Amino acid sequence: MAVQVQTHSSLIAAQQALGQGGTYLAGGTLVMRGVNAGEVQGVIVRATDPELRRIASTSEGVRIGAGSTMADILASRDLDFLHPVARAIGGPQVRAMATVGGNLFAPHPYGDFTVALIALGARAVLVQGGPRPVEELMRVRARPPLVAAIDVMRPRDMRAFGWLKVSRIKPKGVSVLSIAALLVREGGRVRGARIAFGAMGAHPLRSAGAERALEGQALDATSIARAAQAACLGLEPPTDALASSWYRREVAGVHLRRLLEQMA
Amino acid sequence: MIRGNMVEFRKDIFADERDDNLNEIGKPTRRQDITGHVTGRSPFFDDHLFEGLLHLRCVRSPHHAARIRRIDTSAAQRMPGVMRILTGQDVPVNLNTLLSLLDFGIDDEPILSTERVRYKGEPVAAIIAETEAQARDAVAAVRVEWEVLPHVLDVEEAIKPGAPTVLDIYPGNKFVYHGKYDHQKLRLGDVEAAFREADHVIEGRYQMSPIEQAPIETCGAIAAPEQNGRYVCYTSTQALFFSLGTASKVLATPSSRLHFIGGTVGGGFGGKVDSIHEPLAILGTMLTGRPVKYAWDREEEMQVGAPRGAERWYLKDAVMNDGRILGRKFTGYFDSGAYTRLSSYAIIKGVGHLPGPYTIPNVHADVYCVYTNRTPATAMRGFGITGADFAIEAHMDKVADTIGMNPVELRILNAYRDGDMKAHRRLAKNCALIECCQVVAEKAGVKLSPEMQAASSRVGGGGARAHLPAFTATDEHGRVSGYKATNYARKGAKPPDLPGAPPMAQHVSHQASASAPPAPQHSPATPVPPGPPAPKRAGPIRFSSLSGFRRR
Amino acid sequence: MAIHRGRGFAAINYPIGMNLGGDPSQALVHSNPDGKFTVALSAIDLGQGMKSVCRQIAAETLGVPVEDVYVDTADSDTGPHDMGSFASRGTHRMGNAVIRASAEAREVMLEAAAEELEVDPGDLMTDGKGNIHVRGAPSRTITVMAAAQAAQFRQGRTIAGRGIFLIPLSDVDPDTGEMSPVTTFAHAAMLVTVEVCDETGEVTVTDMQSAYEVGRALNPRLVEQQLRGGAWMGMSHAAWETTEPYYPARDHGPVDFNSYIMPGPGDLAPHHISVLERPAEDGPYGGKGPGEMCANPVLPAVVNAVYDAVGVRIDELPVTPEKVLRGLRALGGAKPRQRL
Amino acid sequence: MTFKPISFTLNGSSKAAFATEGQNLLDFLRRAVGDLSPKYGCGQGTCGACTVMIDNVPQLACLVLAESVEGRAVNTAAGLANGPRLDPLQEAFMERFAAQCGYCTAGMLVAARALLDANPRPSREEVIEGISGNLCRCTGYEPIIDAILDVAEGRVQA
Repeated sequence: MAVQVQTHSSLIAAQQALGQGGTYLAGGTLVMRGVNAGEVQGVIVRATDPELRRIASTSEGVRIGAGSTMADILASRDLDFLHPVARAIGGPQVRAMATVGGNLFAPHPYGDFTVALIALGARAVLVQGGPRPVEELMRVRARPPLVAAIDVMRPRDMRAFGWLKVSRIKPKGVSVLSIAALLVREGGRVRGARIAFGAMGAHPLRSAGAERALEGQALDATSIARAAQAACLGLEPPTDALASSWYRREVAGVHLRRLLEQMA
Repeated sequence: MIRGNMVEFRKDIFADERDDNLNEIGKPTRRQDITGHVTGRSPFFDDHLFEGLLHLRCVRSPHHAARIRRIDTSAAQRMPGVMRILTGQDVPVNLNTLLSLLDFGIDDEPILSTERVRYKGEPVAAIIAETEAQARDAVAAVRVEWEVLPHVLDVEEAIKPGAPTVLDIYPGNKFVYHGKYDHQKLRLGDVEAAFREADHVIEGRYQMSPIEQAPIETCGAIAAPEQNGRYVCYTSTQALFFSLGTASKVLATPSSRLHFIGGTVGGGFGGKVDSIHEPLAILGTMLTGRPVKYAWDREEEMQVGAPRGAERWYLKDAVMNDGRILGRKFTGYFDSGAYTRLSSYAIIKGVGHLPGPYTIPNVHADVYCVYTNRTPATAMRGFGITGADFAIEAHMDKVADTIGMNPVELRILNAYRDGDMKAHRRLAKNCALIECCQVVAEKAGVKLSPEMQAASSRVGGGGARAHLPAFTATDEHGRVSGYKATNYARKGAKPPDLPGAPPMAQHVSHQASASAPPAPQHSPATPVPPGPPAPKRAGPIRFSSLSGFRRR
Repeated sequence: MAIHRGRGFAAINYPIGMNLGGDPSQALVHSNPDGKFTVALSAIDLGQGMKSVCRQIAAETLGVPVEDVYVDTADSDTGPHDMGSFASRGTHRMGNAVIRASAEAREVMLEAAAEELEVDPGDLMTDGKGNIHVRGAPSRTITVMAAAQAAQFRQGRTIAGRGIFLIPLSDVDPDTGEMSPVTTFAHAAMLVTVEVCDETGEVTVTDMQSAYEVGRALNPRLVEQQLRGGAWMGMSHAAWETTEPYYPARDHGPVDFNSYIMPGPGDLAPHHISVLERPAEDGPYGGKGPGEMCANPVLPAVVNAVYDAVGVRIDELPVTPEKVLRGLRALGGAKPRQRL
Repeated sequence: MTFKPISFTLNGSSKAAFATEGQNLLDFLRRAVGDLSPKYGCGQGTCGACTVMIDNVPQLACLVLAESVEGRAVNTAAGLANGPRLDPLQEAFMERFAAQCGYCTAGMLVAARALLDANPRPSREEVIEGISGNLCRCTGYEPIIDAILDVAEGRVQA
């Protein structure tokens, strides 16, 4: 079996083509690697729809076309809160290629951008069907839907959003783990804490333990220590070439504490 | 401390041993190849285009150890673009070891395995197809019936009684040295006596990890038919004549029919010595009449390409309170992986290096070349030495810490000096360890005692330090039987007649009667380095354990 | 949290070349009629600068400018036998072969010049700029080009030379290990400064101070390339790389450069290098081989520095944050030594 | 096997060639077009040896579908020099001994050129960031960083 590439000018057409089975090619950083290795076979669908790379402010926040690259994010002033996240993805070439949509379904240890989207409560605009929280998409990764765009709210207070990536290689390396936190404070207390981890599970996920520890609390040494303690509750971090599950578990709380201290 | 990325040339040190007034030597001349590099025009092996180029990829074992019951290539044969499928039966001489070209070690490794596999990734068939993608697809369509066998992955597990045997010719999973011992020995003086005499006995265990050479250019070769029944081979090899000799032997083809071109290589670091790709690329060309490329992709380079093997070292030192090291004992295990490649030789090199750059009167080493079901190991930058040095120098730190001595001073105190007897029973000369230690201490602000500051590699050596110990404790530990020393490790068997004319073997046999050329005469008035002494020609020459040659 | 600083030291020597089958190298040198020389080899340039160093050696020995020499390698139809580029043998073995080949070619060149100048060849010298003149009488001169033309078109001489370098085979005694492994050694010492985080086990290298003794530095920039690049590879071996992260298990073997980790340009530490030159008596112009040994002192220096910083001995490479953290746990926290 | 015709601009010249289905730009440039300056190092997007510019943006040719460059402008290391006049970066790499084996050099130079085109006066940290997608196994990066800074800070002229 070889590959056959179909190029469509609209996402709708691409979606229809995918209905017959096939692989959607976005930035290429994962799919073309698979093609090169002979692991991706059959129909490859791509779309040239200009909407895919549109980044626009809406009443809901910012709508990011799923085909926007990390470089596009870095070029957008509206998305300045996501610049540190986009800058942590790959080197310059990968950032010029890797897309927001592709990042949603990138396997471990990739997907750091999605970690931030989950913490920010972003929603995916699907080509078919209504918007869905990015977090929910993580559960349908085996058969990912075609995503047209991401809606993300700009944090009202920039200090409410924090981001940290731990890598073995500077300045470009894959994650030992990554953390994104959205900690909106009302009257000095954290309301609706959202803390997401990358590389701490099969896919980006939230740390219920850390969120619970912070909910309704002032962000101080005590709550931070509790959150750090609870960071890995219910998580089963993977072992890979970079770090063992044990190590990830040991240091996740340390890094969470450091991030929270910066945000306090 | 001096900071920053500076380089300084300490011309003041050893100045009296140099004439620095030369025309071209010592000048910062630009690289001959630099324009090609910066314009992207330097011709690496893959930068030669051929019409009709075919691509070769291998079917590999998914198991650490298994018997091959059956290889079914029928489905692969029908795949689009597949031109030819090779199995071991297609390889004229399907058994090799690199050092066999120098008669060092038994042929032990199939080019394409037919009966058993001994490591994950071992090739059992090769697909030749029109495109790389087609070759990949056809590889996936080959069906191999495996009978999984027990395996062993750790050097010390591998030499325990009852461990799975990796190679039948080495039943204890240990290479046999000189037909006599299952390890290489080094003995000087009596370490046990030193341990009795010492103020401290300090032990350590050290583990060198397997490492990938990781050149940015992966290993590969392109072969193509040349005129007059010859074959041209563009190659990334680090050793043109190793590769040519290997191809000549494996393909039973005289070297005169092979034209090897290389020399511009995208990094090697030891990983491009093994000559894996050339024979199969040429064989593919012979059988298809078309140019054939065989190169590893990055994943193969990392997992199938031979790494620097793991090494495990046990050290035990006899140390006096004043820092003098009286004795040092080593037990070393090199993980050769599933086949010998170059590991047996690396151990000889490593043993000659012990006990490091120090004058220690009592030295004892047993170093083993161990077979495991891992990817075969091969050379890497510092082959045979890096792991030993890691162990020695980590241990020196432990010694310094134990006796409470400045680690730099410990090195200077024990450093070898001109004229000292070394453990391999040759006198040291041209030493410079002390001076290196002093320069670093000075730069880094490590305070040395006046005595250590005044020490010199040229002073204080020799004399009593030049003498061999009156007594050296030897032993028969690890004695093997059934191997003939005259045939190196070959168990009773007559060496097979090598097909064709392996150029290296041929070359080496010439040297027995060659004399070294006279030292060159030249001016401007530069001292010409003296040539090496001519090989002795008088009388019968005994067996050389390094080469196995006998001269009569 | 605390960051602990530590310094580690190591010193090494390194055998130049090997003793395997005599370890021979050959070279051929010949001149075009215009006095430009080609050196034919089968050595491999892997980046270490084989072509460049042989070019300088040939030019020095021939007594001509380096621009007038070109090194052609490796084509088995034209380049004679060589063992290969490994074991730090290239400069030493091939350099000596090139000296011999060049010296032989020079002799013919001087004979050709002598015939044209009607003097004894023994009275001639080269100025390294393309001229040959009578010793003590610089006005009695002929260009290398004119000598080469005369050799080719009038005298019927071949300005060419052959060279081989071979070290006699060494026996190895099975019982004592007595052997002659090599004829010369290079040397190095290295002091590395690290910072160790006692919460994560992360090690940051902050400084490297080294001294390398390389015999004569035949080209100081090529030497620096090897030392700087090679020491950094040593750093990579020390604290990043392995194909078997869970050795001896073969699980999680890296398959790409994301999982086979090597330090990036953002991990670099300043490295101050001092080069010492004690010429090797049988080295080409005293040169040894700096290419391999430059990495070796770094590995132990790093583990020794980690011990100095936090009291944890990492006896199994590489020094990963995980191993350091496990060591710290076993030790009950950092126990700084600060001995250096 | 199907072939697709691709028309594009390579280093300022119009080109047309056929790509096979699913072929990546690296393979297409090297085998179908004959520009051998981008190198294969991994095919996985992790080494940078195949770096080219597409419409002035540095990308990894091994991960670009060849047919996607239809109508676009591709620039490679082979096009860095203007005739016999080398790019200042090439001069600086020569002067700084910033190449050893030379295999990563072409991709490294394209990445460096892209960096300086976008940011003519980068800091050392920005240079490090700019070449972070390109691996070099020989040099330890320092001479490469120095060479790029030499150009950025005007110490090397073409």
